Amino acid sequence: MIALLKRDLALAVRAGGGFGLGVAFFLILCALVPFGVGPETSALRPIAPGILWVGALLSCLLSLDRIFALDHEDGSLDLLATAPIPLEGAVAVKALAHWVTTGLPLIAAAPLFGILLHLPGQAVPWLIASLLIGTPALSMLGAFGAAITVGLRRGGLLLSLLVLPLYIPTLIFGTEIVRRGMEQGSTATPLLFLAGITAGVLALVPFAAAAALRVNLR
Amino acid sequence: MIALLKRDLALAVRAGGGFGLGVAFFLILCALVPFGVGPETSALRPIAPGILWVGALLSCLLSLDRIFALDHEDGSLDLLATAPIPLEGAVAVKALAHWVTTGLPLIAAAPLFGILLHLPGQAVPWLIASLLIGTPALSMLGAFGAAITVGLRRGGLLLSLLVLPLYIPTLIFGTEIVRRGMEQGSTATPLLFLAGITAGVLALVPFAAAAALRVNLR
Amino acid sequence: MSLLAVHDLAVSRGGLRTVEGVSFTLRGGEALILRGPNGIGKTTLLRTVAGLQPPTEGGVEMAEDAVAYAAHADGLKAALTVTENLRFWSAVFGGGPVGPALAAMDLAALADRPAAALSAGQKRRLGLARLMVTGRPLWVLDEPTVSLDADSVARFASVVRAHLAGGGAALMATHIDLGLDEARVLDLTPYRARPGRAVRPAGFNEAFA
Amino acid sequence: MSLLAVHDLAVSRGGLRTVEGVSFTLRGGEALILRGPNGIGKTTLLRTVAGLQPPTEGGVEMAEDAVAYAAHADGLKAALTVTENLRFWSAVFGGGPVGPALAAMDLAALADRPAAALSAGQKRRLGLARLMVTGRPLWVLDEPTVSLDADSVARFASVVRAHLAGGGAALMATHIDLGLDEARVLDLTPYRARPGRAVRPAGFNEAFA
Amino acid sequence: MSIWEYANPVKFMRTSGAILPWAAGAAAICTTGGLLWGFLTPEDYKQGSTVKIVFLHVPAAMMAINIWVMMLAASLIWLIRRHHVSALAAKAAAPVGAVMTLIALATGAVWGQPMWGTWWEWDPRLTSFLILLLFYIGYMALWSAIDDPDSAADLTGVLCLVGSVFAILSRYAVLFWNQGLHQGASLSVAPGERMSAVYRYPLYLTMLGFFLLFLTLLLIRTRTEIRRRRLAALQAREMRA
Amino acid sequence: MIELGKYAGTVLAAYGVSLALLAGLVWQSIVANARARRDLERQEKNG
Ligand code: HEM
Ligand SMILES: Nc1ncnc2c1ncn2[C@@H]1O[C@H](COP(=O)(O)OP(=O)(O)OP(=O)(O)O)[C@@H](O)[C@H]1O
Ligand SMILES: Nc1ncnc2c1ncn2[C@@H]1O[C@H](COP(=O)(O)OP(=O)(O)OP(=O)(O)O)[C@@H](O)[C@H]1O
Ligand SMILES: [Mg+2]
Ligand SMILES: [Mg+2]
Repeated sequence: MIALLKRDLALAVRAGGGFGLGVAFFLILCALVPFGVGPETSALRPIAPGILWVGALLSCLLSLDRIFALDHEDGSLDLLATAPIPLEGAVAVKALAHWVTTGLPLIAAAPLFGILLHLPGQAVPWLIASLLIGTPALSMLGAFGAAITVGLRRGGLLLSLLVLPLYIPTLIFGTEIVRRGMEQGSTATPLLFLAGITAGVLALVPFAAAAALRVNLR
Repeated sequence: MIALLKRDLALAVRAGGGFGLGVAFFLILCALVPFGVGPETSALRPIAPGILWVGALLSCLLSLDRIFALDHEDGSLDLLATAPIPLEGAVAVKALAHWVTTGLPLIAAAPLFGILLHLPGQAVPWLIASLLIGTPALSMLGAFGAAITVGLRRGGLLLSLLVLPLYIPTLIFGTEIVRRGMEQGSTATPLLFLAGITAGVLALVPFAAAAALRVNLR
Repeated sequence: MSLLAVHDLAVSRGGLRTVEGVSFTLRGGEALILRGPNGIGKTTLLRTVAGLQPPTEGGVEMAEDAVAYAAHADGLKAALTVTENLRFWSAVFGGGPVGPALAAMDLAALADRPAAALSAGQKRRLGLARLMVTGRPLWVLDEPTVSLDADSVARFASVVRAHLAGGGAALMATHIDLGLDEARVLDLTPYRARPGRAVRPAGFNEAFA
Repeated sequence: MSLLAVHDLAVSRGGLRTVEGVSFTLRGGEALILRGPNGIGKTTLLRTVAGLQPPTEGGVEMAEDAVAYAAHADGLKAALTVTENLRFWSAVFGGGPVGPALAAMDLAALADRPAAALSAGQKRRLGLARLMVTGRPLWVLDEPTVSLDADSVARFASVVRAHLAGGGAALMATHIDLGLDEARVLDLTPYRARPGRAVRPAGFNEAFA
Repeated sequence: MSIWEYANPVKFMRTSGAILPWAAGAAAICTTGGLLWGFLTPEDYKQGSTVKIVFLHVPAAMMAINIWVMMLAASLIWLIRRHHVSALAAKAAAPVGAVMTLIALATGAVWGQPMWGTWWEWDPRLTSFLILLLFYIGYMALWSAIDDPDSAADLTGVLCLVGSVFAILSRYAVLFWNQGLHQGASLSVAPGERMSAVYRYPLYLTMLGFFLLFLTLLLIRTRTEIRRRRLAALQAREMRA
Repeated sequence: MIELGKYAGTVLAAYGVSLALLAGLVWQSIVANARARRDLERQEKNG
């Protein structure tokens, strides 16, 4: 399984863009919103937590189809399914690789983009904390969606549709943390909920995803 | 060329989701924003034009890769390139088909979603007008991006990266129209600019897109 | 009258020449079969003749809009029926009616079936039927009989014969026997590009080739 | 000791049975070649044996983690080198060293080349080298010699012979001659599923079959 | 002998190899000299010591734009005359331009904190630079995504062309966007003419230094690209043989 | 040492970031060039 993780990371680095493209897309989203809503701090600051979270979520979303589709096309998935590692483990490892290549760079870049949206400084630690806790769930749920749509031609939009509703709880609690952090409020409750969601997702979704994969390999 | 348009429309209807998925994605985005920024009218109203335009733009974006990728995979593009219709014409027709299947439903749905975001009634005609004038440019620029990335495996994220910066002027003038319409201001100037951009794009970009396609068919 | 004249043609793929120095002409009523081992450049040559990529050297002369190209990918839409697929290509090429083409490739019984529900061989037959509705005189075919059974190969040969009899011409690449004894055969093996042969510093960019 | 026992197996694809009533056993040191026309269900049968899809009827008996499957898609990553590709699969299967496998398939000279820069035949050889590092006794191979030239086919045959000599077994589907005269051959044509034959209303779901 | 001779890779390698040490030396001298000189200038009465940032900020901003123009020219030469070296030069220039844009943005942001009290303001000029950065990123991403070098050169060339038009369009759109809402006058940067000579001469020196630095990096990176191309061609040839 | 006054952090940060970026770019260019030269020489010697 460590070999699988290492390979997925190596591929993301070599194939180019594994790390960079998601962040670049995030940057563009953060830059587009002010064009839409206007450049004033008073307009941007209240929506900054929401925009940052939605942006991270969409960047994550757009790279989901890479989780399994490439391995499906070149037959690696067939071989992994016959390998002596449990498919659940493979799913978890691939979600982890996705998180490392997409989630982590997003988290690193988010404070920077927060500046663009005039996010106040005291909210930045909460932004990082909420993303750190929340994005693993995004990757894992995304892996589930990718597993469901892996056989479909151009399943991209369908994948988004399936996965976005699953993202809503994470999004709500994530932005709530940042908003409360911005207003110096108490962040304990949403943090707890967010951590709970992530823990639950990480514990259970690999099984669902592996089951979906098995169906699609048939 | 009419045959091509008819076929593309028929395919969008039959394959399912051509019309619906984009609107569904738009709906989800518009529904996510109140979760992100809070449900108060005072928070939502000023950003409504921007969110609606950004949402329309992203929904448009996610269906772009269908413009050429499927035809490339099954060889239709090779055949179209040897057909007695100019490739520029084929590009324009395919962009038109994309607009009819994606842009038009978005325009029809936008006023409805405007309600979700508390867009005031007097802005709705301007929203529709700006989308009507602006979205054809989005489809055409998208066709250009799709033509550039058509040969690439999983070019989705790259396509977004290339196309989004090209969307900036359209987005700026589009939201400006709606914002001014909302505030009962004069919308003539941005309307004029938007129309100018769309006209220029429709006149010139098909050539660039056809050139890119030819390179990719080589 | 010659439908196609190829002089001293060199083609490249991925920045490297595959074959060079190929010359032939094709008149109405003639068929030419290209042979050669895997990877020698048959597909590349055919795509160049079809105008899908530029020649590296030499020239391809033919009337405009004379060529109909058919390769492995048949340009079929899984969601459309057999007739709809064919009718679309007929409309695009401004070609003939679809009925005779369906009949010639024994597809009449399948006319209303969506292309998704065809077997590989049936799909291939539909792809070949498309040639007949283009109304083009020069057929450029890349391994046309892949996945066809013996009956269909014979049917295909008779369609090509009818096309030649009507003044058309055909240029084909194949590894197997098509049963077209009247066709000339050109083995590409002697034309394999040798790296050293190109006059090196002649052009600006030859340092890469 | 039998490595694989298949009794009265029926497999389906796209909701329709392809072959049914297939039975055979395979002991260590034995090879079985499946033959049959296109579309009869060879690929489906092999995937069932490899455990990638459930049998419709009948059973497949073998030890757990005994099978190594190789099909048209080789599971190679274009961005990784030959050695890296092989080492990855070796690590996943907990198998042996990659050196002998590279040598056996004549890939040593290409060891540091990214898989993207391999020709189709070289890719195929790498896909077959993967079998050797899995350390699995039962090889299930779907058209293993596609796009291999004559030399490589001979090399492949000798690798399979060595595998058999080491107590392994191989189940292969192919259309061409592999030069493995000691292998048994099973023609699937007589087992083609006949729609009427299945006992229809036995289970709830048979109404669709 | 025409200027196009230098578009021959072999000729280019020879000539650039001869120029390179001189360009590198001059770049090192001018850049470090100018920056040191600039660093030693007295404080501005209004901006304090932050005025020293101008010696990084302005040359970087200038080069960020100039490099894009150079890429556009090189792309056009490739598209029209099909000289590989110019396509490779455009490819080689892009990362340099992106870094220059980043420097301009970073120094501007750091500078903005004490001057305007904010790291980032959606001022038209700053916004245009952000957009320029996006174009650089897209351009580089496209290069790295396409395997076939000639197709990559063609497609990135077309993208550079269309992108340039839209970069200019965006600039005007941004001006329009920020006019009705936000008075940018208080934020507008001081014109160079008003700068006193104490700052002007070191500024000129660093500008020259940055240009020479760009030239040096461009030559090195183009040589790298040519070597990579040649290596790929040799490997492909060996593979096919 | 030059006196930077109350803006010392700002100025040093600006210089630090910029010089780091430039140094990274120069370093990457040189390393990539050396590697390309080495690979090419090895290829030309072998092939
Ligand atoms: C991220 C923020 C910033 C960006 C992207 C930016 C960008 C630019 C650009 C594009 C130029 C023009 C260079 C040329 O065309 O020659 C420029 C010049 C200049 N900037 Fe900035 N700037 C930023 C922030 C600042 C700040 C905060 C200040 C100081 C208060 C400042 C002061 C100057 C000065 C003094 C010039 C030179 C004047 C001139 O040549 O016109 N900039 N900047
Ligand atoms: N996209 C590509 N990039 C680089 N090289 C390629 C590419 N496609 C094909 N080639 C190489 O170009 C050469 C010619 O390929 P081509 O497809 O023309 O051969 P062919 O004669 O049609 O072979 P086959 O009999 O297998 O169809 C081959 O050596 C192949 O490896
Ligand atoms: N995805 C699918 N949906 C429905 N039917 C399918 C699908 N894939 C294959 N089939 C059908 O199932 C049958 C068996 O296919 P299979 O691939 O097992 O044949 P095969 O014996 O391996 O043929 P070949 O010699 O061409 O490899 C064929 O008739 C085929 O048309
Ligand atoms: Mg071929
Ligand atoms: Mg098969």
